[in-house]
Amino acid sequence: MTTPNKLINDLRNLPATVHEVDYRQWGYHLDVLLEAGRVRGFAGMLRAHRFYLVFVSAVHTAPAIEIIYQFACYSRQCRILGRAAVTDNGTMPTISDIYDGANWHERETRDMFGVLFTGHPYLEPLLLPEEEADRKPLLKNGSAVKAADRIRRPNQAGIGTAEPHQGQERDQ
Amino acid sequence: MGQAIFMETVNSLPPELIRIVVTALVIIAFVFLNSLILGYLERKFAGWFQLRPGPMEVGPHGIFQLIVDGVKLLGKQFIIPKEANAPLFRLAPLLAFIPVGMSFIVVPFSSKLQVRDLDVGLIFILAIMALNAVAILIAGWGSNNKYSLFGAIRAVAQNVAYEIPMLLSLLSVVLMTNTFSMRGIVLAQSPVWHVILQPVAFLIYFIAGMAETHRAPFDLPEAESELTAGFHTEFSGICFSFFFIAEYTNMFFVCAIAVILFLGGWSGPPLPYMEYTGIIWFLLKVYALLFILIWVRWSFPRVRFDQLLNFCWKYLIPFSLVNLLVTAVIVKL
Amino acid sequence: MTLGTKNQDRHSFYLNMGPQHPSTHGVLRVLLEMEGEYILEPEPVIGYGHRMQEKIGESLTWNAFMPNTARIDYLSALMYNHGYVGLIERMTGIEAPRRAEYIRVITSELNRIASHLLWLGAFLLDLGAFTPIMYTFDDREQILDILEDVTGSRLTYCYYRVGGVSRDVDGTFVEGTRAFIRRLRSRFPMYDDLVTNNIIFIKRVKDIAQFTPDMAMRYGATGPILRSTGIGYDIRRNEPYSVYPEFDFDIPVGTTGDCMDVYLVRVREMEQSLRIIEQALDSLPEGPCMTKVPRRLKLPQGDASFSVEAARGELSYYLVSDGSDVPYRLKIRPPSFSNLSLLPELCRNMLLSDLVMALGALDLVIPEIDR
Amino acid sequence: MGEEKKSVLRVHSYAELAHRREESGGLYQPDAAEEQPIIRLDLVENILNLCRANSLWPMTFGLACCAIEMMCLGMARFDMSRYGAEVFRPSPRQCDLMIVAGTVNRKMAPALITLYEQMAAPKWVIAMGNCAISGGPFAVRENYNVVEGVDRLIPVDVHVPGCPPRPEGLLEGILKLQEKMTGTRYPFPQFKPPR
Repeated sequence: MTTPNKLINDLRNLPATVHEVDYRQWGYHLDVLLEAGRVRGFAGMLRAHRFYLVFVSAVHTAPAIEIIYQFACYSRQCRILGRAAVTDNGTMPTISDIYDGANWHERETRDMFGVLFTGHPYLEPLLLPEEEADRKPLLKNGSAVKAADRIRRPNQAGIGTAEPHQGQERDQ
Repeated sequence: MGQAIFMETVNSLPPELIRIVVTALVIIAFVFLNSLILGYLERKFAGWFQLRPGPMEVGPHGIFQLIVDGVKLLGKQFIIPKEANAPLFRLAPLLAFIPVGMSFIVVPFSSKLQVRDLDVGLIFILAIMALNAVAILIAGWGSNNKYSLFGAIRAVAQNVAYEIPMLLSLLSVVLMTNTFSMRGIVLAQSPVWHVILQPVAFLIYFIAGMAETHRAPFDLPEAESELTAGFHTEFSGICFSFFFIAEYTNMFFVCAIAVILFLGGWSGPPLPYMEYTGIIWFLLKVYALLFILIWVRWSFPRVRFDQLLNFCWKYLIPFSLVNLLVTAVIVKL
Repeated sequence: MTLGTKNQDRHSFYLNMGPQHPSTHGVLRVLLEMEGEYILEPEPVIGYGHRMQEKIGESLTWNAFMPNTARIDYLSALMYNHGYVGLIERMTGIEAPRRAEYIRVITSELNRIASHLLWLGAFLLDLGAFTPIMYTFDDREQILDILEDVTGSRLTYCYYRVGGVSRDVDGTFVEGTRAFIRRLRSRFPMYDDLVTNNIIFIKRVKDIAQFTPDMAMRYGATGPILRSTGIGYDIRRNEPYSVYPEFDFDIPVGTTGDCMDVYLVRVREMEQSLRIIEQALDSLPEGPCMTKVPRRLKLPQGDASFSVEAARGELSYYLVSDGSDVPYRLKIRPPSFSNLSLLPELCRNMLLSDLVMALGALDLVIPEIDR
Repeated sequence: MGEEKKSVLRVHSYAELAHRREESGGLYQPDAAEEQPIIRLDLVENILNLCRANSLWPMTFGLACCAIEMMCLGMARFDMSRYGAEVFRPSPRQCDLMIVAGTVNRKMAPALITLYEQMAAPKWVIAMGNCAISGGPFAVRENYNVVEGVDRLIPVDVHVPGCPPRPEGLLEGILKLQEKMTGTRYPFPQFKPPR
């Protein structure tokens, strides 16, 4: 079992920007900002740390759609939120070969936001009827799209310097 | 005047023909009546097993429920799917329905109430009952529906497998009585019923009979949760009810054979005109067995297909063979 | 019969199961590539119950979305309520009074039992046993009576509020719940006799559809499915919310992860839920059941997550807020979505009858999967 | 679903049909020949209607929340079987009554129409719950997927409002349907189950 500190170090070496978050207010422990190219490494690392995939989804912000990954762990209390903006041509590398469960989540995200996951084995519509697969219902239009800094915690930049939290570990 | 001519015509007919017509009418009436009663009892008993009243509002305690259902089914549209094989699709319900009436010919309801006492009565009735599998196969194949075909294949495999222990267990009774005639078998058990001499054969026969009529826990050909409605998925209206009537009549036969071969047929405490009123004991015994069939159906889950066949080939057939062997040895001694 | 195009040499064909089929529990469609009665490749096709819950969630104010949460998974509606109010309370820092938290726990656990009872009946119905569902529904109706008294509805409750619950419970509720606990406890031996020890039942579910811990991790499976494999992961214990840490209860786990274990885990979970309810009733604190909440409550800017243990596994809400009272994005992570996605791997080369068992063991609620 | 599977299962044609129907807001028009009997005999017709009204076999067809309440109606406490309506048939061919219990969305609509057309005439439809009546809580401005009312797809005989309606509500709907079929209102059951 790895300690939280080791996990954070591993994440920072990906490289990724890791913020620690107050669990009592926001409901998760680590906020990980990634580049699109690092997502597969991120998922592979968490797989090695024995995390399971809670969901993959997206948020439509300016300038680019952000893909959200949430992971949690069966053996201790740790919830990790990864976020990565899609590349300029609206694609994202798939993690469905690392976490099989991501397969459906990515298909759903493609339905709802039109994000293409490169390398996905079967990127067919999941929830929407096939003939309406290009509807992308969760995309916001026009002025409704907010910039990424409008939907972040205002003091997020400062969180990263907080003490590494102890006592979150719970033994089974 | 007209009456006289009518009587004359009737008198000029061969008496055998009149006999045939009358028995045919009585048998057909009995087939329908039996299905109505059984259908009603099944729904009512199911209700009572399940802490509810069951049919209640159509007539007192819902006794007209099945008549109403039957009339409604008569008035329904009969759909032949576009892709189905129309001649086979029409043939299947009739093929299921007509032979079951024929089996009544050899059933001895009472010592005088029997249409024909064939020497091979038992073989005749089993042969006719086996036709049901053909009807189901045709229904499944002709529907051109994958669920129907699954149901049909299951039904045939199941019937072929369960015919064997059924016949073997009945054979051990035949060994003891030295006759295939239904009447002869009943008469042979005047001191003691065969169920006491042949309990294993009776059990095997009853289980196999349950499978033969596709009743739960062996209702795989029409397993709702797997195959929607199995082989009769595509049948609507009156053709669907033909399958139901055939099923209920087959149930009646399975129990009737059990009563004739093992439970002493019409014999019972003497009543006035016993040659005719023996039918009361006969029907009472049959319906008691039918109640057990219904009881089992509403109490047990369904078995899986390989378990069903394994049970037959690995347990029922060896046991019935051993039973037959033991019977043969004892009879010879 | 039409032959499939894949696996031509194996004479496979496609069988379309659903969207209307008795054993798919609603509008799931499973496309099966089969050879005889063996399934080569099952492919679930979902979306027949898609009701745009996420879109509605980001177009209504957070308060107006509350009734919709009950309609995502109508069988564990109170737990969906719980997750949503928990999320808003967590973000805004509002704390519900202790009495309200106790009431939430009691009603949530009652709802969990109701959901498991329905599952028990439906699972046995899939097996071809027609009668048990009537008995389980009979017990379930008792719960619905109790809950209807306090919440006002039978199925789609909207009882929890941010800062408490909408209506206080009274002595009738406490008495009724206690009577129900006694009744259900007396019914368990009957279920054991009729179901657990039934030889056909055991033969049908033993060693069928084995879940493994590794599979669960790869697919993100949670709930009784996961616990049947021996991992005692329960959000109530691992990420405690509400007042669950104050109660003494076990997390029932299985060993092999087959359908029998799933069945046993669910049945034992009902017993544990009864224990929780009993403790909560014993120590139900006095006081108000609602705190003051400002009429127009804005959510702070940022994103938050809240997970609860619903009847089928981990339910996770994830909300992104831009500082107004309308969520910017609301992601609902239903447990069955991930649980169902492991069906293809679980059911490869399996008999059709066993697929029905596996689907039953997953305990699917399709509108929850499709949202 | 891949292209080859689509061609095998012929899924396209109905979807287009359903969406055209929904957009035009028009009803399903049955064939004239299907509805009109060749001979009309009033007495026979009345007897038939009486029998049909007392033997409504519903389809096992649940879409969402309302399906649970529909199941409750079949269960021991409310027991639909008193009216002979407990025979839930899984195959549409053998049903008389389709209870649309829940939300119909654009993906489900073609399947719903197929099911309705597979039912043998005479057939009836009960729209159960607000979703089936008008889209209910999903008839919002942003609606992109829910069909707002199942009567845009198939003709509906009785609407039972509620979200979801109580089992008694659905029972009343069935009694209303019987009233519609026979012209007489059946009294509420006299039989009191023992408690």
